Amino acid sequence: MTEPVAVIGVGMHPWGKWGRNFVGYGLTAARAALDDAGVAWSDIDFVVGGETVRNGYGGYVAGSTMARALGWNGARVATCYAACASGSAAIEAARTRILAGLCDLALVVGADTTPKGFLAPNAGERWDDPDWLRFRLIGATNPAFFGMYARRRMDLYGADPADFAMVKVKNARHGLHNPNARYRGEVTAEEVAASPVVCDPLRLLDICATSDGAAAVVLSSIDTARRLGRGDVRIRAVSTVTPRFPNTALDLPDIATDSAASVAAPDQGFRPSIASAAYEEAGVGPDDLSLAEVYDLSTALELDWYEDIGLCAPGEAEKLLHAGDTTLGGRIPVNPSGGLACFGEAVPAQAIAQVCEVTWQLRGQAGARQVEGAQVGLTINQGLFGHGSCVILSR
Amino acid sequence: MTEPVAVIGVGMHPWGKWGRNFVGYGLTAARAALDDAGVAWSDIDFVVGGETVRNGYGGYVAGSTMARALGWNGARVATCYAACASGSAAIEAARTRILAGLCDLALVVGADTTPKGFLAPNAGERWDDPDWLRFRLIGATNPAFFGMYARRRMDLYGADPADFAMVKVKNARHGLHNPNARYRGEVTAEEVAASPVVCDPLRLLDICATSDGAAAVVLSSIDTARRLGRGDVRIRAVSTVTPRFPNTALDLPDIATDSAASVAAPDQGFRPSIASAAYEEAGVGPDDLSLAEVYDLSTALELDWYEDIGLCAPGEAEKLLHAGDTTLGGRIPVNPSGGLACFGEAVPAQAIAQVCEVTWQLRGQAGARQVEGAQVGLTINQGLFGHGSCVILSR
Amino acid sequence: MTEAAPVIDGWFTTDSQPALIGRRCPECGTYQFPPTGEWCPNPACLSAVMVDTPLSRRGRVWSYTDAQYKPPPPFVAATEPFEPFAIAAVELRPENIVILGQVASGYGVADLHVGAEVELVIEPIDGSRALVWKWRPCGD
Amino acid sequence: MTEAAPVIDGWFTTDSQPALIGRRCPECGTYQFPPTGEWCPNPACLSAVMVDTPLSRRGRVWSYTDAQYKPPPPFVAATEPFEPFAIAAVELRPENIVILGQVASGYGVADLHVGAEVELVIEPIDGSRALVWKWRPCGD
Ligand SMILES: [Zn+2]
Ligand SMILES: [Zn+2]
Repeated sequence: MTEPVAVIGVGMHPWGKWGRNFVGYGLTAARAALDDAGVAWSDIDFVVGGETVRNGYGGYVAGSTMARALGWNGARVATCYAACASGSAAIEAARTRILAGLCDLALVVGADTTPKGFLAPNAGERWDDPDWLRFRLIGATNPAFFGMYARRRMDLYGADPADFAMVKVKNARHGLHNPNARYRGEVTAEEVAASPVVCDPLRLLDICATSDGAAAVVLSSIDTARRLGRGDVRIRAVSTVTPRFPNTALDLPDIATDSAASVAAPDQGFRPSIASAAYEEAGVGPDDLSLAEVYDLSTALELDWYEDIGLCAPGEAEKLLHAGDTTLGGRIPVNPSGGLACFGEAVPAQAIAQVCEVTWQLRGQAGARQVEGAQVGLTINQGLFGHGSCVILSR
Repeated sequence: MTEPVAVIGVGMHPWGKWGRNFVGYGLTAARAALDDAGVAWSDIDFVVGGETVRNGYGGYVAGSTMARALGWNGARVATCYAACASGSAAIEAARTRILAGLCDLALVVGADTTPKGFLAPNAGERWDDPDWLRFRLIGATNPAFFGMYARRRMDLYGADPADFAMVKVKNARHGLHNPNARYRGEVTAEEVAASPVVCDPLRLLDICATSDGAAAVVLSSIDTARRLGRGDVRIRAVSTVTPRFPNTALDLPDIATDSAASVAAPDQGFRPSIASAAYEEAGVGPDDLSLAEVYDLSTALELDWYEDIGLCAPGEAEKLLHAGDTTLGGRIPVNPSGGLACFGEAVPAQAIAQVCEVTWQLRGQAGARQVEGAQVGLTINQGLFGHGSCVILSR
Repeated sequence: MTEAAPVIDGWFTTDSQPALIGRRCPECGTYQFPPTGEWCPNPACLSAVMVDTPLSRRGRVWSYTDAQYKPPPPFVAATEPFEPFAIAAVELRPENIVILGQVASGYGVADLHVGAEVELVIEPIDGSRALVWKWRPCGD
Repeated sequence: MTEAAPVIDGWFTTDSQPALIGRRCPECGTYQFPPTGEWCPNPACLSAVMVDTPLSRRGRVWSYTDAQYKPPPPFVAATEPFEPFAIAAVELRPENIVILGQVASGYGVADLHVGAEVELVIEPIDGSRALVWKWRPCGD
């Protein structure tokens, strides 16, 4: 088990399409987190940015862009990129620096603007770029991969599109009272079924949108948090693992998997290994969870995560869903925030936003979406090119 | 003072224009560093990549790209971007993780390919990107900034272009016997003076080229290094500081400085503050240095660094140079590797390459360019948008 | 008019029995596709040599989907207006590798299921003369 | 033919006494250029409001250089073949800020020295009708 660090402040800019620059979103979130922590920006000695690759050079150096926008204070700086795992990579940079004794107060910020429609590669011709090639050679968008994962649930486990729709209905209901969510309205199973197919078997309402948004956290050592009277919420584990060879599940954005001709696939696939590493570091297991925030890029993918984080055996996720276990009030609510279904994705902000939600839940500040008596929460997702992302927090 | 970590392995791919992919360069460097350390890739539990923003998505996730190319081994991963400071940001991520007790053996890799000519923004129109705007509105290339810094030395300190040429002559001589250098040949002051002006007062031979190249290091705790019989070279400090407001020196790539109308400029400017933070962390000072590797993006800039790392007072760098103090055999050789003058710049690799050189020097393995009895070495540079980069190593 | 040619060099053959070109490690037997890596991807193997080898022309569907909306550039649509196409990820034996591709023209998701057998074919990638590999259901 | 207009909105005026448009913090008096930030850049100041304000039209050269080779895109050259131009970084008072710009046409590095006085002028940025600010030596 690893020594914990404290989450002493959290903040967001609401998700949506507000027409602002990503720096403005990030600043709002950062100042909110600093206010929540009750610390001054000038006391921050490490600032980490989750990088965005869609906002010019300022996005490539998101950490220093935020430091400058807040006003240069001489802090150490870092910028982390790990695709959809960038936020937890940034959190891990801050946690590590605190555990190393090199940092007293760290600010972690992720902010993004995203164009409407499919996420696409940056401009230019790049015949050696795997992410560019999958569009050029095959036309395989992100939802195409989600569609393939969903189809496997159907053909292997007998899942039905109505099961997927039920995830959307649940998450939409969860997000109704989340002031930071972009979409706040009930969605019916009929509405999901009536929305157009994007990538069979997934329909428009099965797939999360892209959004502008920002989230920030302030981290400190447990000692510092106690001194500030803010030692309630702790990060117990951060998992940023990569796959083990051979990785035999086709992962976004790859055109091919590893070959298992010479070495047998590991007992545990990549996605379950992400959570395993975190459980081991935190010294807890799936049964200890009060809630989980998982990356519902698609409705069907949320079901995959139930199994990958050990809430049930493979093929049993639909059962868990139908039993209401993962609904607010159930045994283990999943995505009480409303998830990506209600937020839409803002790449470097989302994993940080997951940690914000768990923090509010553990503090009992989640209002109408509060999970009663929440003690332990897990966030999980996966970034392109083998980036694990899992954070376990507890009171 | 901060606990040291050990550099147990170093490796490079020679700089140049070899027509390979950046992944290939990085693999060569990584395998060389692993061999040098005598550890297997499968024993590495943290891999960090210095990001390149000019090589497609694979470059954005350089850490995982290298992990995959070496063969997925389940290691934790990170990718750091900090412009020209990316390499030291990556080293800092590894050092921090070791100091936090979360990592036993870390591999740090930086690799790049760069187009011929001026470094330019990626394709696209971005009217809110400061790096794009300086090209669009003013045509201010990187050498234009180097030219302005050089001109200040002339108008304020009475420096002469012949002084700048002398830096080139010195570094070319240093690099003669460096097998990883791209340019290995004597250069005369007359040749520098006969080369065309690029950005007044700097001539073509005053300005470093861009190159392909790669460098890698393997880091561990001191205990692990001792166990492996490789505890000789230690990282005593890494400085990744940002400026303090107001930063009144015009820094690449900005169109304007901070305003000092309401708050006076700090006593120490940004560049000297980078070294100060490292000296403080290491518990050493300029007088303790046996050698320094500084970023000679231009010949004149090397002279600025003499002052910024405290080898002499402002305005005295030319005197130090003329006295031969910074030449091999002198009091404090600067750029015994030959520097960027002989390498050309490969952005995410260069700061790691600086650490490789200091490691070879401290081990006494630098051959014909060996600094006799080297005990302490410093590497320094600065990345766009306020990224300090300084590493202090000792035997 | 130029002759039809692969949209990308060295990834597949275009003869009467077309095949993807993978690489195989002479030391440990690991396969690799696309054939772009320089070293063996098996972390326990230090081989710096990979040898080009044609991959199995038939395989079984690992999963599949389709594109009902036009993907963004650099995708180039074969027709205007855009016509949806299917995509399949196919598991090859003995390579034990899953490879993505479009499904051959004229076939859609209704022609597929996880485990269905498919065969590699070469077809134009878009309105141009460029060729690409696709997976054609064998109709088992 | 469209009327000449600034190449970028809101960064400078184009009247007979043209000036750069900066921002000033009403709380602490810090200036900012370009006028694109949303908050005061003074880390000790929490003002979320910055007010547009014209900056001093004259200043003194902090440093200068020129471009003897054509910069890469997105730079657009004014002439073909390319003609070198000079660049100056100019310190304004009382703003205590240094701002970069091209040097006005017809002037080069020989007309400049650190500390020389210059004045802001508006000139075409390239072959188009777009305008940009430049620094013109006052010939002190
Ligand atoms: Zn092999
Ligand atoms: Zn202010």
